[in-house]
Amino acid sequence: MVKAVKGTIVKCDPAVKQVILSLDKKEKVIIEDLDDNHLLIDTSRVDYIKKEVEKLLEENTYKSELDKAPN
Amino acid sequence: MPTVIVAHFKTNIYEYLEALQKSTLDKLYEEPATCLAIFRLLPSLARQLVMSLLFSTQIMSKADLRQWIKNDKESLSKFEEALDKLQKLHIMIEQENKTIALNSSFKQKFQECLTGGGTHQSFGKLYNKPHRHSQSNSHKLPDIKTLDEHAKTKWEEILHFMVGTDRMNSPGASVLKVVTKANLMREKEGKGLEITNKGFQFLLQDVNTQVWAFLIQYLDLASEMLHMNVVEVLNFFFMLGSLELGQDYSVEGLTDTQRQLLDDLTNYGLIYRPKKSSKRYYPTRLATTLTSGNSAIVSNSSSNNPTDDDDSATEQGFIIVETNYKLYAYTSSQLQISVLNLFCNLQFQFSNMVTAELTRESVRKALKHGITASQIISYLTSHAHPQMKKRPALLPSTVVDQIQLWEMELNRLVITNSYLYKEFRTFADYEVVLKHANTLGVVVWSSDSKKMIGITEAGHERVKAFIKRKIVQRRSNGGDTTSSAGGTPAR
Amino acid sequence: MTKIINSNEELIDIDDEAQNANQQIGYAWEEEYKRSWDVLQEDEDGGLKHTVEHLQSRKRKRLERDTSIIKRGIIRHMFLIIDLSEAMLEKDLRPSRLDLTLSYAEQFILEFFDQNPISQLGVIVSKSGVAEKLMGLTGNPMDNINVLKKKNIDTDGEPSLQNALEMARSSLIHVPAHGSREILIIMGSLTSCDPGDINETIDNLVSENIRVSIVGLAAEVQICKLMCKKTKGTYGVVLNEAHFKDLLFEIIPPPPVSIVKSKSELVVMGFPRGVNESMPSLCACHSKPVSGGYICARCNSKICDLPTDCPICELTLVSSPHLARSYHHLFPVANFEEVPWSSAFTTHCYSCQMPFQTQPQVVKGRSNNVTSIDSSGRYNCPKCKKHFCIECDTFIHEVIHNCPGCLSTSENST
Amino acid sequence: MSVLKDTATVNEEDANLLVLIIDTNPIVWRKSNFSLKEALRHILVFINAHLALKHDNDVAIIASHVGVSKFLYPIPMTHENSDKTIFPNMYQKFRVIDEKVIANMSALFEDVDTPNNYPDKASSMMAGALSMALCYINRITKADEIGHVKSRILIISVSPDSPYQYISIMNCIFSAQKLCIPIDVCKVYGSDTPVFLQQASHITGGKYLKLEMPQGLLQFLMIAFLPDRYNKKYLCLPGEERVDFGAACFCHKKIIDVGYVCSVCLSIFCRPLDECSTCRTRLTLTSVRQNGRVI
Repeated sequence: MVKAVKGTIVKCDPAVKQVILSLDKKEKVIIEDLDDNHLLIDTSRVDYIKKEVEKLLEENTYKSELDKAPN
Repeated sequence: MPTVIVAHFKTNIYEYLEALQKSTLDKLYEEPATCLAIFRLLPSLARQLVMSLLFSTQIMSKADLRQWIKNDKESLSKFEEALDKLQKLHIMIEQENKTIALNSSFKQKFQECLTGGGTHQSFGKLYNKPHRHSQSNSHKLPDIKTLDEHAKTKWEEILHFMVGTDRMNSPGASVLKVVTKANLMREKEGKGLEITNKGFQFLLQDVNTQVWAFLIQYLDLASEMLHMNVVEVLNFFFMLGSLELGQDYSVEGLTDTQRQLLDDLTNYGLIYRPKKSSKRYYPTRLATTLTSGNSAIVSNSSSNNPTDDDDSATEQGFIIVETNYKLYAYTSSQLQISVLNLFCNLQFQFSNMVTAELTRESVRKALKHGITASQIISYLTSHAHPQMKKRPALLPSTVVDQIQLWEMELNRLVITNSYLYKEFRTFADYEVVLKHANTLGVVVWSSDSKKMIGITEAGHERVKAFIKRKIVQRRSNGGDTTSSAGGTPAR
Repeated sequence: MTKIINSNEELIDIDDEAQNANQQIGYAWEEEYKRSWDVLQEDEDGGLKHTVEHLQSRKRKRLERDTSIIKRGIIRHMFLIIDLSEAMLEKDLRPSRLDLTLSYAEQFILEFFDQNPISQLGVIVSKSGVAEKLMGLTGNPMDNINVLKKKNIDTDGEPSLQNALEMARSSLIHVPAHGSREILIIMGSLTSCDPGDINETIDNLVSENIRVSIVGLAAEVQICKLMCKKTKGTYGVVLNEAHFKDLLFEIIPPPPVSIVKSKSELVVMGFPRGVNESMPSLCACHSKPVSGGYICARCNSKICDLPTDCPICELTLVSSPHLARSYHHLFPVANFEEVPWSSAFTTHCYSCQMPFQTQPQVVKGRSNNVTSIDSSGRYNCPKCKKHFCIECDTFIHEVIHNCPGCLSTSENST
Repeated sequence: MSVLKDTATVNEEDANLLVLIIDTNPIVWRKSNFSLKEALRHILVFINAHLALKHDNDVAIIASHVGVSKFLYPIPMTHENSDKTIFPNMYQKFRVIDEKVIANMSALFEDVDTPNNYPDKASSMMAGALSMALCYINRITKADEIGHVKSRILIISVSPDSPYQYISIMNCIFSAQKLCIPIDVCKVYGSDTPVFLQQASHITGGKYLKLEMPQGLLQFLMIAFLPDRYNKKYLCLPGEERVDFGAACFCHKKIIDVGYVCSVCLSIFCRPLDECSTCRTRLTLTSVRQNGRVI
């Protein structure tokens, strides 16, 4: 019979999806892998994922040496 | 485009006028200066239509008017738009017998405006009593520089107050009221006022837009709380727009309401008065450019007024943006610098300019404040240095694109709390539910191959009820209805 | 005073305009790296007026032209030969020799027809040792431009000067004697792949009175120089992009004719009537249905555009404005003369109402300042003695070809 | 060729510069049943209407008089005009321009010597006025670095064209065409021939209209000549018919279909001549066409 699962659907580009998948390996957050652009995740973990994705993307953003210097 | 800003201002005051009662509009049209100002707010084609009808004595129908318009889609849509606006503002009236006529008082007063008849004094009465003779000796008119100075300090005082750079000089109470009413600032618990996101956006607008936005809020306030007559207030605003900079005008002939207005407008820097009790007032540049939009300043430089030197042009544009995201702002105004600081990394400050850089961090900071990418871009566009305006594309496209990309980057995750429906027994079941959910408009995501549907939290209850109903229905119909319902057997 | 100007001349490199004027500068690669702000010289008040004024008077020098009334060959027949050899791919002219050539060729064609409306032009290209005629002689600029745009122009091998010249020559010998016969070559290659002796071709060209002008993109080539000299054409090698354009556009004004050689003739021309029909009918030139057009005055066939030759009866069809377009070559405006301060009494430009500056007062101790402002900014027409500003002077001689002063005062109007 | 800026495309936000050339030939005006004074009243309202359309619209007015053409507005002030009276019942800009035009116009008419000494009293100095208009537009366009000002010329014409001015008027027309400046012509009085001004409006994409009822001048101007270049895209305006370019021969001023043209000076003749009457070149008639066909 039909099941309804509560969660949060996240729409994202494939790159971000891979980031979330790698997070999932450390700690289970994904309820269902829907397709290339959508994931169903645990609602309580949304903020955690947001923060982690931000952090990971930040690390992967190119910064020139000049920009880093003053910091 | 700088035109965006102008259009923005126009729609603002325009929307306000549109919402007015017909009788109020009719009263407004009794002043030629107001007629002229409102006329200039109309779309170009509408202005032409008014002019064509203004001195015509013939009775026209809408079909007759349409004869003037080329028979192609673009022209006709422009024509419809023009007619629509004219009717909304009650300038053009479609009568019962399908004929179209100009509002009679508008027609009469606007004719007067062009031909120079009447005794309405709607373009301002000069103060020409005693000091006219004594002008040569001691009594000095404030020169344009003084007026500009006055306008600048007063207006920037308000902006400074909003940015919070200058807490010492709190502007008058009426300013505070307007600022809070417009939701540009809000009460912070116990600590006075704090700027809102809307306030940040306000700061990025050009001065003309700011002034109008402010005046419109003031108008609301005036009619609600101070019980002023809207018509008189508006007439006064529009009259200010037609005055000459550097001239002194007499308070004589002004209504009581308008005299009351003088005080507030002096506070905002639109008007300069030597003494509070003075019988004279001088409009500042903020006032005289009210109805012209900021484009007026650009063209003034080309018009042949050698006497009228345009130092406002320097006020107009001072920012140079390079393709490498470096930004040079030729300004020494603390206010402009703090506005720039909203979305730039300031680097060095010199006596007449600051250098700054648009970085990912600085722009993200602004975006998080609720300022949008398009606002940053339009600010940079409208304050671009005249040097930049010579180029076909005003801002470097790299910079524009990047600012937009940075905005998009912030929205890489779109999050919807929802319920995932899965394990439909048949494709038909899935299809029926999806169809129903679609009509409710609650589908977040669906997959035919997986037979799964994501439903928003809000839609969950209704979809659940639908499925229950269906199951009940099926049970009552017997077990074999599965195939008859959809026709596709389950796989 | 003039000495001062001359000493500064080599330095000025503010913009392209100035560079054009400065013909005696060397090749681009010989130039020293110059920063344009180096040449700015502030005057005593820290202003730049002086430098700007120099640039202006320099601009003016360029437009001093021969205004004596001479006979010019207004009906011209010209072939434009474009080299499409591999040498055209060189990027020493940006974006590449070929791209620049094509875009300049387009401008050239438009301007050519603008100034020589009843002339004819054809296009020949040459690559891998052969020549190809893209467009025969035609009076319609758009035909020529379209052919340059549409044909996917690619380069290959070496050009053949001789083949291209022979092809142009065979078309030009049929041209009536009242018109000039000209060939303009844009040559990127330093070599040519010819089937026979090019000297014979050159002799033939000379005997048939065909003028050959060449714009070289690489370096001077002896045979080109010889050919231009013998046929009384011009030969120039470009220094940079702007110079390239200058060389090309120098060809545009109609050349003076020596009456001995070319015969003066009466040419029969038709002045067709414009029609605007409610139903489209086929035109004789493209066989396409069109509703508007012109009807040939002799054979009544329908033509889309003027000026052209009637495709049926070959009558030259023009409209009277086309003829009028050439009149300014015949009646040029006299050069204006600079007005010295001593007679600079006018307050504003006669035609555009721009106020003139007044003569600086000689103040003690600041006399240097006075010498630096060397021109009064006024230029007077030798006929009507009205004063004009430099903008109007340039505009009058380059665009309008009318002196507003002479035309708006009664003394000189007839 | 920095003059050739993007003057062709127009936007709604553009400022419009209208250069108005008024033919003030008093002899011809006297012949018409409509006085110049009355016409001027209409024209001034029209100018105000043009200025009212947009805050940054501007205007220049040139009088094309007998024997002289002159700017009526703007005129650079030689001495600071301190007598700046403001009239509360009229928009300041309208007032200033109207006053100046009237004052300069009457100054023009006070000088009666020039017209009296001028031989050709039938025509006015249109070529000079047009040249001045173009110079003025050229200056304004150059000063306006961002291509914001769009110019056009309107000629209010009464007197017939002077054949002496043919070449210079044609030169003006071609310059206007090059600069993308439309020349509109409103013929208030007089016949349509010869057709220089008709050609002017046709070549530059302007309008040529002949006023049937002079008393309706204002309404006529408002409908047909007020629309700026942006609005013209959407409006059906009267007078779209084609102009005939029938050429007139130099010898008899006869309109001809096929003519003989001197290859040196391009003079047009209706019959073959041995010597060109314009440039004195000896001529032979070409009888053979390009491809050897005999006519």
